[in-house]
Amino acid sequence: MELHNRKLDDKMFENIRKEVLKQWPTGSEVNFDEAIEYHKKLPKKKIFAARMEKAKKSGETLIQPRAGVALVDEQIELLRFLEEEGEADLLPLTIDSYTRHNRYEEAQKGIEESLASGRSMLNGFPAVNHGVLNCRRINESVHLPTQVRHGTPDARLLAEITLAGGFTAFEGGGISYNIPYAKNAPLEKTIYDWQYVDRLVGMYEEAGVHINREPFGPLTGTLVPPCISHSVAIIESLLAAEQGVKSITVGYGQCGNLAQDVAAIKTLEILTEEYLKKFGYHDVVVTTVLHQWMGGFPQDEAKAFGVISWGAATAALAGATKVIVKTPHEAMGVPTKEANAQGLKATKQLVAMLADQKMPLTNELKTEMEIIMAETRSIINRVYELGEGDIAIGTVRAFEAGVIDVPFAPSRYNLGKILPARDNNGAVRLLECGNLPFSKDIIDFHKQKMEERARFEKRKVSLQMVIDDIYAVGKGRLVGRPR
Amino acid sequence: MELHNRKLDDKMFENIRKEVLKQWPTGSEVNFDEAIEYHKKLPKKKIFAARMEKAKKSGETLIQPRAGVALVDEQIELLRFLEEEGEADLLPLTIDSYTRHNRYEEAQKGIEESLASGRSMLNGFPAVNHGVLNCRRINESVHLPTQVRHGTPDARLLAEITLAGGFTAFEGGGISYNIPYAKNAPLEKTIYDWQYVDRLVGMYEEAGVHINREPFGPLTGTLVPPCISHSVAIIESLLAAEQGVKSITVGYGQCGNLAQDVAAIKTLEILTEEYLKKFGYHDVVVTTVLHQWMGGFPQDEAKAFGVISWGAATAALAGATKVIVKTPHEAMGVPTKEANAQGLKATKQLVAMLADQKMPLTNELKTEMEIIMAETRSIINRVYELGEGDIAIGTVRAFEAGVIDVPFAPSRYNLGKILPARDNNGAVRLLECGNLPFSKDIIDFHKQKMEERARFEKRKVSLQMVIDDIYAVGKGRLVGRPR
Amino acid sequence: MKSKTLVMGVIGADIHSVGNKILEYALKQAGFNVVNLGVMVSQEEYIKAAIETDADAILVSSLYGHAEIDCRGLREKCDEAGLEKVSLYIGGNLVVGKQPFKEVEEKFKKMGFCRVCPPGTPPEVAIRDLKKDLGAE
Amino acid sequence: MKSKTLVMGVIGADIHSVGNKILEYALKQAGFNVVNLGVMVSQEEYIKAAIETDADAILVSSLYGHAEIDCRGLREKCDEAGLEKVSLYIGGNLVVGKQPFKEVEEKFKKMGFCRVCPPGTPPEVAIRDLKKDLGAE
Ligand code: B12
Ligand code: B12
Repeated sequence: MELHNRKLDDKMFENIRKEVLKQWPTGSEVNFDEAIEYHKKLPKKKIFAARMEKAKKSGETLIQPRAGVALVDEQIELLRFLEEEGEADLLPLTIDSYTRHNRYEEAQKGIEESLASGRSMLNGFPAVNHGVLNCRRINESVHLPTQVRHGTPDARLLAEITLAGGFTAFEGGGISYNIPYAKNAPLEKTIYDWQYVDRLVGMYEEAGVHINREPFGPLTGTLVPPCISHSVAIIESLLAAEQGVKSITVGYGQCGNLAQDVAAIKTLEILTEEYLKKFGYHDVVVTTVLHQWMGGFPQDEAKAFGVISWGAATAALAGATKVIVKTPHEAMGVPTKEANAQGLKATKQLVAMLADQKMPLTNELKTEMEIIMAETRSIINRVYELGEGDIAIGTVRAFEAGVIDVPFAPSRYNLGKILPARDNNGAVRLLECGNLPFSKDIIDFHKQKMEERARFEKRKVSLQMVIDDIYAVGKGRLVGRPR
Repeated sequence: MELHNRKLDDKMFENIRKEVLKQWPTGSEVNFDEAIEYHKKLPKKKIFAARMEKAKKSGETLIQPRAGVALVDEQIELLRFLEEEGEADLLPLTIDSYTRHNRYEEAQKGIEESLASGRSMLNGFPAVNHGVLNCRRINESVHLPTQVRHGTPDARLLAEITLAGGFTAFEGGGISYNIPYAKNAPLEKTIYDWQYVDRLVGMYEEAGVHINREPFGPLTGTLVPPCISHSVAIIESLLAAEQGVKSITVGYGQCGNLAQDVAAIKTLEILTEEYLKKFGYHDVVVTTVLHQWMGGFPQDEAKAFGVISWGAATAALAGATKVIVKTPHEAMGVPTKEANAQGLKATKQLVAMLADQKMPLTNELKTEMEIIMAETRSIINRVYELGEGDIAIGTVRAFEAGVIDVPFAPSRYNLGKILPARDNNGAVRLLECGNLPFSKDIIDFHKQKMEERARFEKRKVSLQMVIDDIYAVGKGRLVGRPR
Repeated sequence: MKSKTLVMGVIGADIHSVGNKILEYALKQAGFNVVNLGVMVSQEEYIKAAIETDADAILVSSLYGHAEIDCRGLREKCDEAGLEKVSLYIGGNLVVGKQPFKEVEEKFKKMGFCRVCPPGTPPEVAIRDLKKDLGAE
Repeated sequence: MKSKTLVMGVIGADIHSVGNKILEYALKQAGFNVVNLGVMVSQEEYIKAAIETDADAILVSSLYGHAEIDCRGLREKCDEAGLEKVSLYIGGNLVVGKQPFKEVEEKFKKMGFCRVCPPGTPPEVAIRDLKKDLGAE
């Protein structure tokens, strides 16, 4: 294997495919041509890419939950509840953590213990173990477009099975499903494995079947500055487009400061489209997703509703194409279906109530947009340089060098040198810029913002601010002020 | 009785007082001098005016519930729960509807039936029937400043009893507790009766005891355009200041469009201060309150949380001094203490999370502020003219003439000619300006806004829009679009 | 067939006027002959209006929670006044607090109301029921 | 008195690294000798590290809900490896879903953990308990 940002050739793909489908017995259920036929018979309203494109055109903000349990019938019951009672616009198939790490034996144990104990012992749906036909059964039991959501560094078999299973959207990417979701997975390997997934999607597209792809925006979900998640989203979009992906949803995890969040969603769309065009991908439809606050939640359910609602309001005011919804159980555990529906309904109320209001382009918003664009461009351009024109190679080198650096990530392929913290208005800035390839102006901007906060709080800029900020939302604040 | 905006003279006041205190046996418990002594011993943190002034200075947004039940011990339990579990900053004593209409016999029946049935049969606390000592018992059982909240056209006895009872704030006014709360009460009479209440507060002030007064901002709670509620708030502030009131909180019921709501809170403070100064009242402290959406709520509790949270966010972004909180039970009935605490906690989470963000002064905001100020000034100035320099007389004539006109009000002293409806962005405009003394520019502005919506909805501007808007929030929208 | 006459109003010390105005509008649109007494209506006022207009039904609204106390004896007083044939409807937020509607319905049916409508009942439903019950149009 | 040694890490296929980093920082600040194995730690890795560093306690974190499956047999394996004296702590979001904590606590105590900490337990509490249990400082 040698990594390049180049369309995988058919023969190589078929060779890998043989291996992949052997990783677990259900792999033998996959038959690409038959799957294409299956997809072509799906009603249009179940096609994720089509629904997203329609929403983008009409300016809607769609709502989507996360949801996965160990067993098939329970998964069906859960999804039907979320579409009926929860008024979801889009559905998920959230995969369990063993499957995410290709530990199918452990997933099997989880299935069996769930059967025995009568409650789900897995934190998601083990789709590989259940296989193609069970996926189709789920798909046929619901009425909405459904996306596979996970966190799998090597998702090749999962993609083969769930796409053959009739799902029309697949989340993840070689960076965004590695750095926050793995400890020892080399980036070369995960990017390469995700080229396979994207190529598979490309093959579906070439056969006339639309599959939506979504890089995972929030990364570690914890004080990730927009320029970092934007850079990853743009790179994964470029990598996907090269393999033939035509429908991409780029994402961002809400940070909590309205101006910064609106600026982030707007620039995410602008920059992704800009870079796709620049590199010659002209027929990719780009849509956006805002994830409601992804960090630590308050344990109190009423307070959690407050956080959820602010995420909903932000998504609507920013004009995101969809919003991923949290639940009042977030701080405690995987939600019941009722709690999940509650999160959806609070969100639905707000996106609908605010549908006719958009945030006007203020100076504050313009400034935020400019800073995010300048930061992101300097990162992407440096990645490109490091890769000597190859964005895949550049990405591996960029992570080594800390040119891209994800805060608090578990991966040892991430430098972990930058330190984010909130400024005095709650926007996420950098207390330590690490090796990010920023101009002096940008570095000074961050420094000045942090000093402004320090003066206000009458304490020194320090790691304690970062820690206070990590706990803050859970304790009912945005900025972690000294007590 | 002849109405003028002039401080009631002491002798007349004492004559009326004798009559008032005879209206119900508990009146005999009132002893003004002893009450002053009692108030002077209250700890500072229980003084409403002081807490509001502190919040104004530090830029906090305080949170306050509504809460009232039939019996004393239950009222104490309720308030303690709201301060501890609900994290309220300010407490209410919400009065029942019989007391509001001086029907103390029926209130007594309600107390007895509540004792018998073991649940509150009244929608509030009948303070007059319970008397001064029971009020003090409540007051002494809580730790926060507590306000009497009601809706009483003739609140003289209620004020005597509850102020002697040690409460430090009293809501209402001769207009705001008549027009939305009564059918047959002449304005001359209610304004006159409220001069008594304000004079009583003035006497407390002269004796060195601070009592906060709050005109009821939201009026009918249903699509009330800011200029109408602002005019009433300003007039009641002027009337109160004349009687010696020194701490006034002016209020506004959230309409749902962020720019309009922020503009409303900002202009409310600016205009009230401006008119108070203009008329020579220089030592009145003006603070503001935003009421979370006061119209019909969604029945679903999760959706109600969405509405509540949006009100909380609006209050914080507008910088209101306090916010009055709704509950997830709103559409169904008087909330349990648990539901009440939930509304508070969702609100607390958001006002604290957004404490460090303010809405920047955008062009959109500036335009909204200018239109509200122009409209309100034209109303107040016309009221002044109609009263030939006397704002009390002017008010009576203004209501007769429809120069002030409250939508959907039950009072026959309200013309009921204006029709409010939402524009295409959800701001409340006038579909029918009635007899409001507006310039052609302002009338055209409203017309144009309504036509813009009509074009978008492909239907004519009509009463159906108003009806659709009244139901909209309950059905999960802000603008009542045709189905 | 002649159009049916309805007397409507909000009972007791209740001033919730918004729903009252909208309900009147919808009932008139639907072809009923409507006598709206507005808010703060006493039992006597309903009865007087029903006699004067030879009404087919009385529609009582109560939003503020005191309906139990306010409506006691209304059916009996109607009967005494010779209004045995007049149907009594009630709707709104009838009791204090969020209570299971089944129990509320029973309570008011026992008090002589023929239809008890839960919080937020839309006019369409009220109109459908009235047409059915009164055999109108 | 010599400072106590703690082995810590997030068990199984769990990658929640934020709390792990913060807990390490807080424990070090509090004077403990901390060996942090990071995320995705297997039972064998904990045991190996505890033997090598002569640890006083092993702090297992599990956020993602699979702790029941991941921790099965850990106490027994420790004992077999001669770590009978090492205390086992566990904290995080231990089961799938929001369940009454009393039940969760019992379940894990039966599995041989001496302290079971509910979701969101702040480092201060962990430190207080550790000092008490280990008789440190
Ligand atoms: C951020 C986050 C993520 C990030 C993690 C990034 C990263 N690499 O760290 C991302 C988005 C990648 C993620 C992924 C997933 N997550 Co997650 N995540 C969270 C979230 C929102 C916050 C966690 C956090 O960082 N908190 C802040 C830190 C400071 O607190 P902490 O982790 O609780 O740790 C503190 C204490 O618990 C204590 N502590 C911890 N361990 C120990 C041990 C001892 C002995 C003691 C004394 C104390 C102690 O000290 C720590 C420091 O103060 C929580 C929900 C929440 N809490 O609000 C869900 C949550 C933990 N995640 C959950 C799940 C299910 C997942 C996923 C499976 C995806 C999914 N289905 O949605 C994947 C798992 C992937 C995997 N293989 O592990 C669930 C677990 C459910 C359950 N137990 O029933 C939670 C609870 C959300 C939910 N309600 O569904 N997640
Ligand atoms: C707006 C409002 C007010 C305004 C009213 C202005 C006015 N003059 O109209 C103000 C702010 C002044 C107000 C005051 C009070 N209110 Co109020 N108010 C509301 C609110 C938010 C909306 C009501 C409304 O206009 N809805 C829109 C209209 C279109 O719907 P509707 O009124 O439900 O009517 C429709 C249907 O119910 C149906 N219908 C009605 N009657 C009938 C009859 C029949 C036969 C049929 C078939 C159908 C039918 O048709 C109508 C048209 O569609 C409700 C809660 C809610 N629903 O969200 C509380 C609510 C009704 N109020 C309540 C209370 C308690 C009060 C106060 C006592 C103050 C307090 N403690 O907070 C005072 C009462 C004063 C008094 N003496 O009556 C409570 C009643 C509690 C209970 N029953 O347990 C409620 C439910 C709020 C709550 N959860 O606490 N209120």
